[in-house]
This record gives sequence, C-alpha cells and structure tokens, in this order.
Amino acid sequence: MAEEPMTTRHIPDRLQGRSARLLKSWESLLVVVAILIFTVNSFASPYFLDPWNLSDATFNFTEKALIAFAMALVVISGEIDLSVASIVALTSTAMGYAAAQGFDTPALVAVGLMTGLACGAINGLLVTRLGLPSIVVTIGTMSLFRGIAFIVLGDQAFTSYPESFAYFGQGYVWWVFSFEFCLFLGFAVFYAALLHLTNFGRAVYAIGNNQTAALFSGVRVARVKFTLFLLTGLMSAIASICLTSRLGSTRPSIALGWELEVVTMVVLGGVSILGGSGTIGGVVLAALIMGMVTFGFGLLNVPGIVMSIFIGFLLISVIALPILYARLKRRMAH
Amino acid sequence: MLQDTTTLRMKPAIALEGISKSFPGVHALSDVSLSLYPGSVTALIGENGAGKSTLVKILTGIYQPDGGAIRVDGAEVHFPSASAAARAGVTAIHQETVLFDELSVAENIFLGHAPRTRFGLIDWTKLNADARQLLSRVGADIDPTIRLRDLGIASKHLVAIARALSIDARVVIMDEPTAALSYKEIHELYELIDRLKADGKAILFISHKFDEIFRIADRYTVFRDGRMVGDGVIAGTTQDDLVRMMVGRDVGQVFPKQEVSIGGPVLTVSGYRHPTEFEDINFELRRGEILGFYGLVGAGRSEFMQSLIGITRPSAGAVRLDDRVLVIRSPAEAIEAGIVYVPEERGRQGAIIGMPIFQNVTLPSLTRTSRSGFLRMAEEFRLAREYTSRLDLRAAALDQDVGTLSGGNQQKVVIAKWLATKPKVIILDEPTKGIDIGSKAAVHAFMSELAAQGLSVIMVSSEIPEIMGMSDRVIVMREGRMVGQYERADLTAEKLVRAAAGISETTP
Amino acid sequence: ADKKIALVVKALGIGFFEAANKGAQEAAKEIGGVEVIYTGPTTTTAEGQIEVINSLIAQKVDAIAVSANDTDALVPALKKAMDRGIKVISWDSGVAPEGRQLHLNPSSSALIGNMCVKMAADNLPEGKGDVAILSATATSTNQNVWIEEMKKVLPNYPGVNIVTTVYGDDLADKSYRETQGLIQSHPNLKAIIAPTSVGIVAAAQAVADAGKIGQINVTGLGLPSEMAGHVKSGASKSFAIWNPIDLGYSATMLANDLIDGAEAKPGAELSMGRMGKLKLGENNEGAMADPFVYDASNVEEFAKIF
Amino acid sequence: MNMLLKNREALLVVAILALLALITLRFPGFIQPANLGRVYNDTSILIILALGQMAVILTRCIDLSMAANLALCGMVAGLINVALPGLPIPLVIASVVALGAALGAINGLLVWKLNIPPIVVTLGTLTIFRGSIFLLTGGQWINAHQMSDAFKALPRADLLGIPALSWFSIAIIAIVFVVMTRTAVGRAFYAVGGNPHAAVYTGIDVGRTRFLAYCLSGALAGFAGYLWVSRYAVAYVDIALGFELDIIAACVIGGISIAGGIGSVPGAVLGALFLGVIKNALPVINISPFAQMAISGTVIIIAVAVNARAERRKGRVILKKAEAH
Ligand SMILES: Nc1ncnc2c1ncn2[C@@H]1O[C@H](COP(=O)(O)OP(=O)(O)OP(=O)(O)O)[C@@H](O)[C@H]1O
Ligand SMILES: Nc1ncnc2c1ncn2[C@@H]1O[C@H](COP(=O)(O)OP(=O)(O)OP(=O)(O)O)[C@@H](O)[C@H]1O
Ligand SMILES: [Mg+2]
Ligand SMILES: [Mg+2]
Repeated sequence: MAEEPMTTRHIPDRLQGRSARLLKSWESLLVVVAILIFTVNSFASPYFLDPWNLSDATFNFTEKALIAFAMALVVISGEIDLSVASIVALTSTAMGYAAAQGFDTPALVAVGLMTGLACGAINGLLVTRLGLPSIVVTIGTMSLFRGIAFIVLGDQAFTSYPESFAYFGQGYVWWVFSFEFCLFLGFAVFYAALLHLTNFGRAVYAIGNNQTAALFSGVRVARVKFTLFLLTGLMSAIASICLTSRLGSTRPSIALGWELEVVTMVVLGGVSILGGSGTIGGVVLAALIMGMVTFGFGLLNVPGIVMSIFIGFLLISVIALPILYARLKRRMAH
Repeated sequence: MLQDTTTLRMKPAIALEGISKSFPGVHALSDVSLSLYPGSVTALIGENGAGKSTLVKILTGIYQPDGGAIRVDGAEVHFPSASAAARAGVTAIHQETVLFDELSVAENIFLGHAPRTRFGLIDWTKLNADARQLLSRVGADIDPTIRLRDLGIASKHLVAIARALSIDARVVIMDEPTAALSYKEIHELYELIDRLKADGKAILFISHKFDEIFRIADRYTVFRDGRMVGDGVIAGTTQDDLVRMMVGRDVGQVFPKQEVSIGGPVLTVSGYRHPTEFEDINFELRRGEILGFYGLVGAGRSEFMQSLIGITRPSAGAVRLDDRVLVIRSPAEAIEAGIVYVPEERGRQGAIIGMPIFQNVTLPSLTRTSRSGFLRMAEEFRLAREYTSRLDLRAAALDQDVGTLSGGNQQKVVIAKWLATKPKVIILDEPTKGIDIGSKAAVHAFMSELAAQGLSVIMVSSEIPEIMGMSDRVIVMREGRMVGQYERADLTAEKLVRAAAGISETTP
Repeated sequence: ADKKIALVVKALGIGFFEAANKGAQEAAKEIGGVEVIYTGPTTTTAEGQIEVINSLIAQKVDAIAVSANDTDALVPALKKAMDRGIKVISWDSGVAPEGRQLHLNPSSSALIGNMCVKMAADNLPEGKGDVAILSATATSTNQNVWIEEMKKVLPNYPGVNIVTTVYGDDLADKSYRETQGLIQSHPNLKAIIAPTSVGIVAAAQAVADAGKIGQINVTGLGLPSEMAGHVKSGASKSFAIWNPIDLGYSATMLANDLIDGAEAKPGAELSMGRMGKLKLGENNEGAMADPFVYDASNVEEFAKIF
Repeated sequence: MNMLLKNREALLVVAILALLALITLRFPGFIQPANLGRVYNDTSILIILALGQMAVILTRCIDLSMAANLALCGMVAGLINVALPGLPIPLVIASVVALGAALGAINGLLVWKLNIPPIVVTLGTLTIFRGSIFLLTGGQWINAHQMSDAFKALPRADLLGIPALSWFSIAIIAIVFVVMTRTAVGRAFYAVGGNPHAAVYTGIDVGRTRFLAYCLSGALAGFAGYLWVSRYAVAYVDIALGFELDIIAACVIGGISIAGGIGSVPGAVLGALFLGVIKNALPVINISPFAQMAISGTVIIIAVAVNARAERRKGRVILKKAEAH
C-alpha cells in the first residue's frame, strides 16, 4: 500500500480468498489434531471403533460442550463465567427439591431452566450494573451458588426423579445417537449461526475487541453482556438437566471442577481468552478432541489425571507451536 | 542563517545512517539517514504513516532497526532497550502517553532510574525532593507525592516533560508534543524548547502544524513512505515547498469551505447541565451549518457532546431535533434518532483495531445492512467501499484489520463509520487531531460537502485555523460553560483565545 | 481368553485400596486365567468413577467390583453395564441395590458402629464425656451407614455424648482443620471417632499438635501402618479395621463366582476362597468378617503388613 | 491519592474487627490472644501464597497453578525426606524453593517468550504440575510415620511462644514489603501492570518483569509446599486442591485489582486474614460447615463491589462553582 500512486484507488474487498484463510486457520490445525488422535486411538485399542462405544464416549463431553458454546460467546466478549459448574449444582438441587415435592418431568425442566436463568441474571447484573470484573464476580458466585446447594442438601441426596426424567441423559433419539449428542449437534448449529451470522454475534466480537468503541458505535453493550450471562446460565441449566438425568441423583458436589474443563475446551477451540476472536467450529472440534482423548486413554485404563496432563500439554502446545513455527520460519528466511 | 552555519560546522550529537525497519507487510523505514546537531531544532515532517514515530522508537531503543547504524559522537551504538538509549543521553516525549496513573508523580518522573540508598534500596526522600526540583524547572506547581491519576491533562503533560528532563540528555525528541495541548501551554513549551536549545541540546521535533515548525525549527527533514525525500534549512523554505515534498504534489485549498445557504433550526439544546462537568448550555444548530466549538483542552466540550448521545447523563436540559423532543439514553438511540458523534480518542472510543475495516464501518449501521437480525456481507462491503473511497482511504483490502493502518487512515475509517449511518446531525470531536495535511484536506472537503447537502455539523476543535477556516459560527466554552458565540463574519483569533482563556475583552 | 475383572476404587493412591488390590491379585493368581484391572478416578468423585466405568464397559470386561463414591449416582452407569452382560458387585462402600448384583460389606455395619462407640467409651475417663465424629465426604455411603449404626447403639453407652459430626472429605488438611475446630468449640471433648483411614490420621496429628494427648482419644477405623506412630504417642489408644487385603481378595472371588454362573439372591451362598462363604441377606448384602482391634500390643506387628 | 489506598486497608481492618466482635458475641473464647495466634498461624500459608499471587496479579497476569505447584513441591519435599531422612531440613527447604521457582519460571517463560495469555498458561501447567505428582508417585501417599521427626517439627517449633510457621510468614511479609516498595523490580511490577505499553517506553522489560513475578510466586509456592506437607504431616496428589481460588479470593478481598497495577502488601495480608478468620470461626460458632462456602462467596462479592466503588474514578470537576460569574 505504501508504493501506490496518488490517485483515488480501488480497494479490493478481500486480501486473500476464503479457502486460503480457512487453510491457515486454527480450525484446520484442530482438524489435523482430531484426525491424528482418532487414528492413534483406533490402532491403540480394538474397542475404539465400535459405534456403541463411540456413542458412550460422547457422554464424556456433550454436557460440558453445551456450556462451552455459551462460554465461548462470553469469552469472546472479553468476560468469563467461572460459576457455570456451580450453576449446574444449584440447578440440579432445585430440580431435586422439586422432584421430592412430586413435580413431574416438564415442571422439573421448567424449574431447572428458571434456576439457571436466575443465576445467570445475578452474574449479569453484578457485571453490567455494578461494572465489576467478571472473573472475580464469578469466583464469588461460584462459591455462593454451590454453597446454597450445600446448605439445602448438606450430606443428603435427592434421588427420587420421575421415570420419564431419565430420557434426557440416558435416552436415544435414533440408533446410537443419544439425546444428549443430538442436543449437542443442535446447539452447535444454533450457536454457530448466532455468533457468525447475526448482528448479535457481530456485537459480541465488537465488545470483545473494544468495549468503549462498541458502545460509542451504538452497540448496547450492557444488554448484550447481560444476555450472554443469561445464556451461560441457561446452558448450564440444560447441562444440569442432562447430567442429573444421567446420574439419576443430586449431590451438592455434582459437576465439581467443570468450570476449568469448560474454559479449557473453549481456549483449546481457539477462542482468545483476551476476547475478540474465536469460532464455534473450533469449540466443537475441541470438544471432540477432549472427548476422544479421555475415551482413548480410558480404554487403555490410563488414570484420568494422566489424561489431564495430556490436555494441559495440548492446551499450551497448540498455542505455542504455531508461534514457534512462525518464529522459526522467520529465522530461516533471514 | 548564522546559527545554521555554526551547526553545520559542528559534529552531530547523534547520527542515523541507512536505517531500515519493516513490519509484516510494511516497509516503515527504508534506508533513512538523519543527523541531529547540538543547540539546533530539526523538524521531522511527513504524512501519516511516513515512519516518523517508528524512527523515534528506533532512536529510543523501543524498536530494533533491521539494518543501518546509529552513531553517537561518531561511535556506533546499539540500544537494546529504552533504558540503554536513556543512558546514552537520548530522551523523548512520545506521541502516546507513557505515564502510570496509579503511581505518584515523582515516581512517574524517575521510574527506571530512581535514586538509591547505600543498600541499593529506593531512596524515597531524595526521589521526592529531586522530583520537586524538576517540576519547578518546567514551571509546574505540582505536589510530587500525589497520584498521577488525580492530575489534569495539562499537568500530566508537564510531568511527561519533567520525566524527559530527568535524564541528563543530549538529544531530546518530541513526537507531536502539541497535538493535545492548548494555546497557552503550547507557548510555554516553545519557551522550554528555546531554553533547551540554549543549553546545547539536540532536538528532534515532529509536528503536522506548519506554523509551529516555522516558529521553532532550524532545520527540516521530510519523510515520504518511509524514505527521506529532502532536508535542509528552514530559513528560505516555504510551507508550499515542504508540503510538495511531503505529499509529492500540490495540495489544494486547505479549508475548502463551501458557501451554503443555512436553513432553519435542526437541533435545539436548552438548559443542559451536569453536576460536575457543565451547565447552562443553550444553542441552536441550523440546517447546513458547521458550528464550531472552541475551547482549551479540558473545557468540557467532549463531556457535553457525549451527554448528547447518552454516554454521560445530564441532570437537566432538553434536546429537540426537528421539533421533536428527544430523550436519549444511549448511543444506539442517538444513532437511531440521527445524531452521531465521532469521538476524539480514536484508539479507545473510535476504532476497533482488531476488526476488519468493513466491519468497523458498518458497526453503527448494522440494522440497515442486515435483514431481520442476520448479517449480509455483500451489503456491508458495498457500504464500506462507498464511504472509504469518498474519504480516500489507503488500505490493501477492506478485510484488513484497522490496527494495521496508519493513524490518519484509522481516523478516516472512524469518520466513515459514522457518516455511513446517514445522520441528520454529525458531531466531530477533534476530527483532524494528529492527521496529516492531505488527509486533513480530504476530511474538511467532505465536511463542507455534507453541509452543502443539508447535513448539520458540530465540529469540536482546539485548532484556531481549523475553527476559523471551517465554521459558520463558533461557540467558545470554558470550564464547562458557554462563554461566547461568534458569527463567521466577526470571527478573530484573538477574540476566541481571550474568551477561551477567560481574559475579559477590556483588559489589554 | 482371560476373564477380566475390574476393581474400581474410590480414588487411586489410597493405602487401603492399594492393599485391597494386593488381595485381588492374590485371588486372580489363585483362580488362574483372570486379569484384574485395578482402576479408579484420581479424586473421590462419582463422575470420575462413571467415566471409568464407561470405559470398562467399552472394554467388555467380565465383571466390575466397585467401592462407590456415591450410592445413587453410579446406578445408571452400572445398570448399563449389567444390561451389556457385565457382572457388577459393590464392596466396601455400596451402591444402591438396583445398581449391582450384590454388595460385600467388609464387616457388618452394625458391628462396626458398635465397635467404634465401644472403643470410644472404653477409654473415656470416668466412663463419660463428649464425643465427636469426623467423617469422610458427606456423600460417602459406608461412612453414613456406620454413623447411623453408631447412633443406634448409643443407648447402650450412656456415658457417650455425641456432640457433632464434621466432614473432612478424606482430605488430610481439611480433616486436620475440622479437628482443630472440634477441639476449639468443644472444650469438654474426650474422644473423636473417625471411621475413615484418612481422617483418623489427620485427627491424631491435630490432637498431638494441640497438645491434647491424654485428654482427647482418637479412635475409629485406620490402617496399622499409618497409625502405628500415633498409637505409640498415645494420641490413639486403639482403633479397628478389617484386613483390606482380604477384602480385595473376597471381592475378586465373588466376582469370579458370578462370572462362573452363580446367582445372587437373598439366602444364596457364594464362595470367597480362603475367606469361606458369603451368605447374602436382604438386599443381596453380606458381611465378610468382624472388625479387628489394634492397640499398642499388636499394632507394630501389623504395621509391616498393611 | 495515597489516602484512598490507606482507606481501603483501614476499611479491611474495620471489617475484620467487626467480624471478630460478631464472633465474640457467640463464642467469647475466640478473641483470646492464644486463639487469635492460632488463627494467624493457621492462615500463615495462605498469607505467603497471597503475597506471591499479588506480585503476579500486579503485573496484569494470574497464577492459577500456585496450588498445584505447592502440591508438587510439597510432595517432592516429602520424597526427599523419605529417601534421605538425615538430610538437614534447611536443605530440603532450599531445594523445594528452587523447584518452585523453576516451575514458576516455566509459567513465566511461556508468558514472556511465547506471549501466551497467563490464564491459559497456568491453566495448562495447573493440570501438568498436579499430574506430575501422580506420575512421580503413582498416586501413593506419604504419611506421617514415613516422615522424619525433624521434618515435621520445624513449623511447630516454638520461638517466643509463637510457632515457627507464623514466624516464617512474618518474615516473608517483611521481605515482600521491602521488595515491593523499595526495589526497582518491585516498582516494575506496579508499572508493568499499570500500563504495560508505557513500561516499555520507560526501559522496563515487561516480559522479564512478569517472568520474575512468576518466579517469586513459584518460589513462595514451593516454600509453602514444604510448610503444608510438614504441618499436616501428609503428602498426596490432591493436597491444596482448589486452593488457588482461595488465594485469588484473598487478593481480591485485599483490594488487589485483577486488572493489575493496584495493590499493597498490607492489603494482601489483611485479605488472607479475613478469609482465615471466617474459616476458623465458622466451626466454633456452630454455623453448619455446609454454609461456609456460601458465606465466603458472599464475602468475595461484597469485597469486590466495595473495592470497585473505591476504585471508581471520581468525576473530574470542570465546573468551578466558586468562580461562577
Ligand atoms: N508495531 C507495528 N506493527 C506493524 N506496523 C506498524 C507498527 N508500527 C508502525 N507500523 C506501520 O509503519 C508505518 C509507519 O508508522 P509510524 O507510526 O512511524 O508513522 P508516523 O509517521 O508516525 O505517522 P503519524 O503521523 O500518523 O503518527 C505505518 O504504515 C504503520 O502502519
Ligand atoms: N485529569 C485528566 N486525566 C486524564 N485525561 C484527562 C484529564 N482531563 C481531561 N482529560 C482528557 O482530555 C480530553 C479533554 O477533556 P474534555 O473532553 O473534558 O474537554 P474538551 O474541552 O472536550 O477538550 P478537547 O479539546 O480535548 O476536546 C479528554 O480526552 C479527557 O479524557
Ligand atoms: Mg506518529
Ligand atoms: Mg475533548
């Protein structure tokens, strides 16, 4: 651009074609990693390529991924919600309480969704109304929400869920496709459309890049952020319905530590923790990768903590490797 | 002339030879050479993105050059960090603020080279005493122990200057030091520069304002597209010569104000007040009018303008647009109503530098480019293309991130973004701050064109020539109040300055 | 091919379960043609166990023997295992009846409850005083059953005044802190019953640190190797435990019996190898043996074994 | 200005005193000096860790791996002691402090050289450090009876009626205070967090400063690892699990801005003490242990809200009423 002459010039729309950009993207790196892990797994264990086993394996990640979709949007907008796992616990407790009062399945779902939304609204209000940093607000509500579950339940458990409630976590829509997995696919499409094809999604990116400029540009920043926290509350509630249904019982320690796994999934999916960039496709791939790693290691009876080491390395190296590669290339060029 | 022959006989304090620097995709500097002489002021001029600030950063050890050499007293040196450059006696007032709001004034001045006790610990007593001394040298009456955030913008600037002087420097660099300063402070700065010159410092002065270049510089160097295209002695050159070198062509009229027949009132503001920022604001903006708002920095103009679009909430007052009373609670509502505000802080409030040009341009207009909430990219590109080409934007592609553009081009994107909303009233806050003369002319021409089409414009500016050249009418603000209103016919620079500074007309 | 029996424990790395694994391996050798997969989560969570169970189902193991972190939460996963033809038993810490074919209690819960209270009562000065319970996690099945049993036998020990139950979550530091709290808030505390091998050690340590040896007696269930020092110091006069090696051994034998076609129903008798027969009672539960009491006279000897 | 900062700490002191008064109403024994000393002793480790976290947060980073670092170093201290029971304890401490600093340096290097966001780096190393303990031990515990007496005795040793653990934390408070207020690197922490961009122009190497902050937090975590393991006389994979959130909470309550550049040593100490008092008081005033979580959550939220209010910039006053014509 520096060399061009002084006449009014025509500026092309795009510097490089879509396919060129796609090739260089984070998502294509993740696809390679996913294929690699899939191949290694199929060789490492004879049980891996069984459709029912693969279907069982999806339960390792679907619930967390549901939360991760909403979390991705929150992180892109430059915030974070560490209270999601506690919302799962509180929602589950609320449903358990309602079930103990004899509510039927639709009413339980309604109670769950309302509780999740209420928790999201509390986070949203604290962040948007009082202007507090979300990382500390949600560390606080993380203790608060789970703390309420502990006060309600103590050392007890709710176990009396109606028969039909089991469908969400244990039912199959068709053949090996579980209800949870279909929910996962459906929400993947929904969130991809929301983030990439709508004005709302554009606003999320704008806020994450520069909140003040977005406000000046007519983006309703507080409203968008509040909505995002409502969404994480809602998705946590949906995940809670699935998990509670799958376990058939509620303890206050349910879903302990999930917040970090969800954040890991989001970051592994290429969402910038600093806000402003990331895609739902990346999160879907990251969910699949984490699920396959957990399952593959599980088949080899590798302890869970070793899998988490692997995920930890993956997290750092998928970010570090492209940087190191670019640096190496530059050094070679000189 | 006399002084210049002496400098020529002298050895340069610092010399750059064949310096090059590239960023991914840009040759910011190619093979430039520049010498600075003791006791002499060299002006560095060039369009936005010509590479001036990059050169400053190389001189102060913030960037490393890709090639070439820096010589101090003839010996080649390397500046791996800012502190290395400081040790070699190079100090700078940078284009960006480089101060720390949360630290004390004294610490801001001495951060990185604080005096130590025998045990190697920081000596706070001496530090505060030294700071007090330095502040008085720049003529600032500031308590060095208070936190910087509690200072006004002008005082902060003085702290920045004190910091530059805290290093016993032989070379002092000033990158657009007057861009954010008011009339009075600019003149104090000139005096300070004269004193530094008399002390034998070599000074590099970067500015887009020709009046000040001719006021203080002895020599000039002109950059174009990262290359040096000319240098010489100021005496004997004219502004037109310099502009031609800078731009590579003649620039037409700088303030191309078109005569417009001004219509009836569009926007009426009455009784606007805010508990701490402003009060008693009453005026009327007419169709096709360019209304200038003049005042010193910190006069409260921006605060007031932002209250018109719902950022700050006024405690009382009413706005009417086309005889409709408006209650505006957010910029979104203002844009809907047809009032838009182009903010002054480009980096913070204006541009979203991590997003592509076209998305920046369409952000406030999304409701128009989308269909039932869904984006339409083709429509967005069309809108972006239309407005960026009208402002003569220079970019490689419309999906390029705004952050990769030079300052002036970023400003054009920012202006395009609000124009694309097709407003009835547009408020431009310091629209040409820090942009080069060519871009400035483009912005001004466009402003005139808009007014001619019946748009009403409010232009906030602290530059007298711009205010006088472009406005049909000028309102002067001081300490949050309107203190004067002048029609174009009876505008004089003196009246404006006096009103803004609070000097009554009668006293001489 | 080998029969595959999975021994799923509450968490890897706990001495008690490592010992159980020893027993399981012994049983496998004795039976022959059996591979024991010793596995479990790294923290004591139900979700971790469910993931482990899912991967065991995928590997088509022949039997799963689990010490559960949660009575109810494992049920759906274990049901699925049974649907796919896998034999499921629980041992040590049980699963609700619909989630397993049988449950092996290390000892009868009533005996354990009684033993714990008795050990506390025997060492109370003047035969009466305040006693507190330090449990593991609030969700831990076996702990809760034992505490219930303790409360049932209280009328037989009029001197014992149970003041509170606190939870150390099977974390040494949390148990330590909870014990400190107990010492603080109950100045007349004379004994702490910790029916958990992690809790009892931490409680003894806290009592020793607080300089309360001789005033507060720590008792409950613990491993001789971990408790030997505290018995010597006097922080604990006595404690009880069954042999975890035997427990792992018996669980493996029972699982093998089921694989070989034995049927689990109330009244049935299944083989536990050298440990004899297990007679299933109501709910398909059976007890292995009586708890054994360790004190200064014998702890050193057993410390070398487990 | 400074008054505001002082106010924030004064506010915390008042809050702690009010809390103590409240507790005393229900359990008078709580404010006996001996008991307060015990509460302080019990909070010592949290104080040490909060000071390390503070250095990192000041530079606009975060260290989620501190608790995992502590656990790994504690385990290593235990392993060393088991393998070489005769090795003098100061040597054991020196080696785990070095190990902790090295682990911190890994975080620091990833943040510095590769520019990976701190939260991502430490989220990754958090799992890696914890997992390494498992790899190192196969999940085995180290129990009290395996540790040498000297190993367990040090934090309990009594000096002038105060346990050594408390003395250690007092010494570290003093050292960190001097580092933060009187050394170039301490001031650089503030500068880098307050305005990283400007720090470069001031000749401060932002990356290197962050690296040093991580080394400091790592070294303190390593030291705390020894203290933890010897105090509770046990080492296993999950010690201090989730403690990173307590550490961050202590900092937040102590008024250390998560956005960097703001915070003080007294603040961090008071924040940790506030949490310590609550934790120790709940069991003795007979509040169900199940309520503890909800209470500390509420306290954190209130603390952030209060601090944010103090932080919020006072509107700069343009209008001068006195001069109104
Ligand atoms: N850190 C950077 N990364 C990439 N490109 C850069 C960077 N800094 C500067 N540039 C590019 O280098 C060129 C020169 O920029 P520089 O800031 O030196 O211009 P300038 O002459 O100071 O302009 P202005 O008058 O707007 O301040 C521009 O094209 C700019 O976009
Ligand atoms: N004490 C201060 N600290 C930092 N920035 C300040 C301070 N005072 C004013 N500013 C900044 O200086 C600019 C001018 O202030 P303000 O907008 O209130 O007055 P104005 O009359 O509009 O000035 P301008 O001529 O710059 O438009 C704003 O960007 C404001 O943020
Ligand atoms: Mg510049
Ligand atoms: Mg302004």
